[in-house]
Amino acid sequence: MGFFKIMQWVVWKDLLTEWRSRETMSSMFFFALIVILVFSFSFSMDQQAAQELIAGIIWVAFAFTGMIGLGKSFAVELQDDCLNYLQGCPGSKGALYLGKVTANFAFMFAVEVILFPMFIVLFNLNVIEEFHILLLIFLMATMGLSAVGTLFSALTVQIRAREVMLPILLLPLVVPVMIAAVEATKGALSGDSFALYRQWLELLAIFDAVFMVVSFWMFEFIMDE
Amino acid sequence: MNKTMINRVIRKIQRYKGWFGGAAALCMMAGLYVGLLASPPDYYQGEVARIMYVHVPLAHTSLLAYTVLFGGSIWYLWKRDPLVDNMCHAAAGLTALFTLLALLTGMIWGKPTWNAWWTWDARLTSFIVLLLITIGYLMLRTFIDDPEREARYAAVLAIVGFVDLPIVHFSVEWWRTLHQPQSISMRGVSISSGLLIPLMLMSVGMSLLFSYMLMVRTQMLYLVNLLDAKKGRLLSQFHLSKAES
Amino acid sequence: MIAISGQEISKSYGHYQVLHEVSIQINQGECFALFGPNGAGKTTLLKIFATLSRPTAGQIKILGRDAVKEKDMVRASMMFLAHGSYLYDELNAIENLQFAMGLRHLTPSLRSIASTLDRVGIGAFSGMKVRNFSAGMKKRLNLAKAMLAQPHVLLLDEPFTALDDSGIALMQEYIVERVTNGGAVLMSTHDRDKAAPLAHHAGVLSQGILKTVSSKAG
Amino acid sequence: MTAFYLRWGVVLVIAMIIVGMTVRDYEQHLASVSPAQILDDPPHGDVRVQGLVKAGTLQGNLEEGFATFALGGDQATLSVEYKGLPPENLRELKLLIVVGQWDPASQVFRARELALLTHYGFVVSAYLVGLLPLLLVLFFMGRKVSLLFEEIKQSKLYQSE
Repeated sequence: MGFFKIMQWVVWKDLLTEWRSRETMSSMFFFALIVILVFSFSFSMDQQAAQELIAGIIWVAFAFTGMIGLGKSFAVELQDDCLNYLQGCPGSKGALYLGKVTANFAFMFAVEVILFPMFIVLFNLNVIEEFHILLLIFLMATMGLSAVGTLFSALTVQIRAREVMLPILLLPLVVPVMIAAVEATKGALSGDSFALYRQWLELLAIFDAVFMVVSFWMFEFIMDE
Repeated sequence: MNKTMINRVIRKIQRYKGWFGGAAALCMMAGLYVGLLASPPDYYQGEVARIMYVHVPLAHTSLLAYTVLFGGSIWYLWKRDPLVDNMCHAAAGLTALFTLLALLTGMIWGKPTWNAWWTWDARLTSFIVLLLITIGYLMLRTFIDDPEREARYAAVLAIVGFVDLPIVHFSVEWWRTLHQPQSISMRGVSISSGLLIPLMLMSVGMSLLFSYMLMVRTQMLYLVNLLDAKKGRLLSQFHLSKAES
Repeated sequence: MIAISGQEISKSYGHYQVLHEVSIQINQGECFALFGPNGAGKTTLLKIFATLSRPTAGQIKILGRDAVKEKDMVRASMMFLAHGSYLYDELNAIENLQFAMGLRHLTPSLRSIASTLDRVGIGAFSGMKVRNFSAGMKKRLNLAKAMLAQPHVLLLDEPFTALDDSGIALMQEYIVERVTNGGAVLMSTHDRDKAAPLAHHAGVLSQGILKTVSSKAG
Repeated sequence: MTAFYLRWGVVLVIAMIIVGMTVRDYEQHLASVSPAQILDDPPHGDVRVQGLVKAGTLQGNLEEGFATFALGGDQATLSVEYKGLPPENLRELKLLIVVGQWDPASQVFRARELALLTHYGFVVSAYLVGLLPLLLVLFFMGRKVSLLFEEIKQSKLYQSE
């Protein structure tokens, strides 16, 4: 029970901090907004081209936005040596990891849900019927990104050049998430039958499961000397 | 005697590594002779197929090198032996080198056979991800000052990357079958026994060469650290004595 | 009973040795003061006792438990107050204490939190974001954490810096209280005047070697 | 250090021998001639002729492995009669190598094998790119290790302890 209590405390602390400062969410949100605008200026798209490209654009925007949130996740703990206190507390570090994953997931998912209507408006998308499937895709892909991302956020926070190293280390590893998310989103947006892109959701599920376990286990070695 | 200060394993390597180097040289020279001179050209690809004798062993060896890195990383996290960490560091550098060379020779082979330097094939993509991971690994190590933490973080990265590679491979395979099922087929060369002998010789030789290089590089990293530390310590003692007087 | 025991602790960064076979033993109800110049390895030693850093060689036992093998038990019985004060800017004093205690599986009542804050002299600011606290106030809040957690073993790194006179008196008072209640305190400081009256033993760490361990009757 | 350079010298010599043998072997067995050379100086035995299959000259039954065509070079054109396995690569306007014998009586080249133009440049560069960096890296690493051992032997760093 102590395990879940600690997880709850970490989530409570991160959400409360975010609620008061709105620092992470607002920077993620505006960054993503700028990315969307730049994309829509860079490609002058008709309806058909939009169908082809939009899934890629969405996930590039979300992945880079996620980097900002993940980068801040442990940078906050570095102020005032809070990380040392977390390390010195009794109990499994896995609880800290799950708490942080939950918080990061919440931030990223919230930003995605706020931003998605903008894509719909700016690129004239038709999503009314597939909305629940899109939501599922967003959930699973964001889960994968935050599972690995939280581990790498902790890994890079105490090194030099951490702002650069986080994307350099993280992006090659999340290639499967990006491929699966883009393909599934493309399928959902173009109104294909679910069976055609079901395999991508399965891939996301495998990735999420594998990396939740591996990261959970590896997090101990990052936090504990 | 100064020799006793050097790690026992490093001294053992110094004594026995020559056998590996010699065996590697023998295997590879025999492989080159058979592959370039004493074997017939491939039926489909002609003489160009001889690139296989250098490309395929390089690719095998880079996977072997990364497996060594993965095993070493687990071993390090378990035993925390700095020498194992030196071995991992060495293996990572060699993984990057072998992967890069495998990619380059693969591109040179791809141009005459498929008329394209590059395709987003599953094998190529997972190799480039492997290259990016090992380069990231080497960069990560240069950005951490505390050697113990450097070793620990690097080990974690290597393990996570190793788990990721098969998933990358499968995801790209699915993605490829969805998009470009025809055009460039990645049909491997049908292996006849005439091709198999030089291929085996070169593969074994390259693996031996890798183990030899791993030994040399581990020694190098260990000795460089050792000398740096001793010099640094003398230097800091010098400064302290100056500051105190 | 022996509260803190470190036997022949060595710590190397790579091949660069920071600590050379340091041995310290502190009984329950005793305070040990560690002096030494900057860069002597005091903080490294404290971090090793706090299980934040592994010794390269040597054995550490806290209340008879091995600090590497039984990390969890050791951590539960110990608290380390370091240079940083481990506080989150956006949370107020009460929330910071709640969070810090929560991670240690403790849930102090709001009343005990309030009385502790009063005791360390920042009761009036308990609802204020820590962002607006001064360094001294943060240090007092950190002391409040130790008061709430009541650890058997207290590790202090430079406890008197950034505190005003009344703060220093408070810290000294708390150390004495901890020690008389059977706790053990290990502190590193370069301020001999403030630490000497409290300490039962004192040692000087220089270039990673512990020299001149002196003790006086408590 | 002398032993180190000596070992590498041996490796270098053997490598040079393999390179030399390879070059000679390819010159002897795989060099091809142009149609003009055949007509000027009719050879005996097997030769390899490189040329372009001229447009509109390809006739015969490819599935049965029989074809006739004109193989054009820079100056001269050769009529070729192919008999062998069904060829995969025989098309008009394609650069090919035909392997067979010149029949001076009928002025026809009797080919029994078709080979693709070999990209020796690709083979050579693949071997160089694949192997040279390995050897260079190994050489410099080995040298460094030898130097480090020397340095440790000479320095008095360790004797105080």
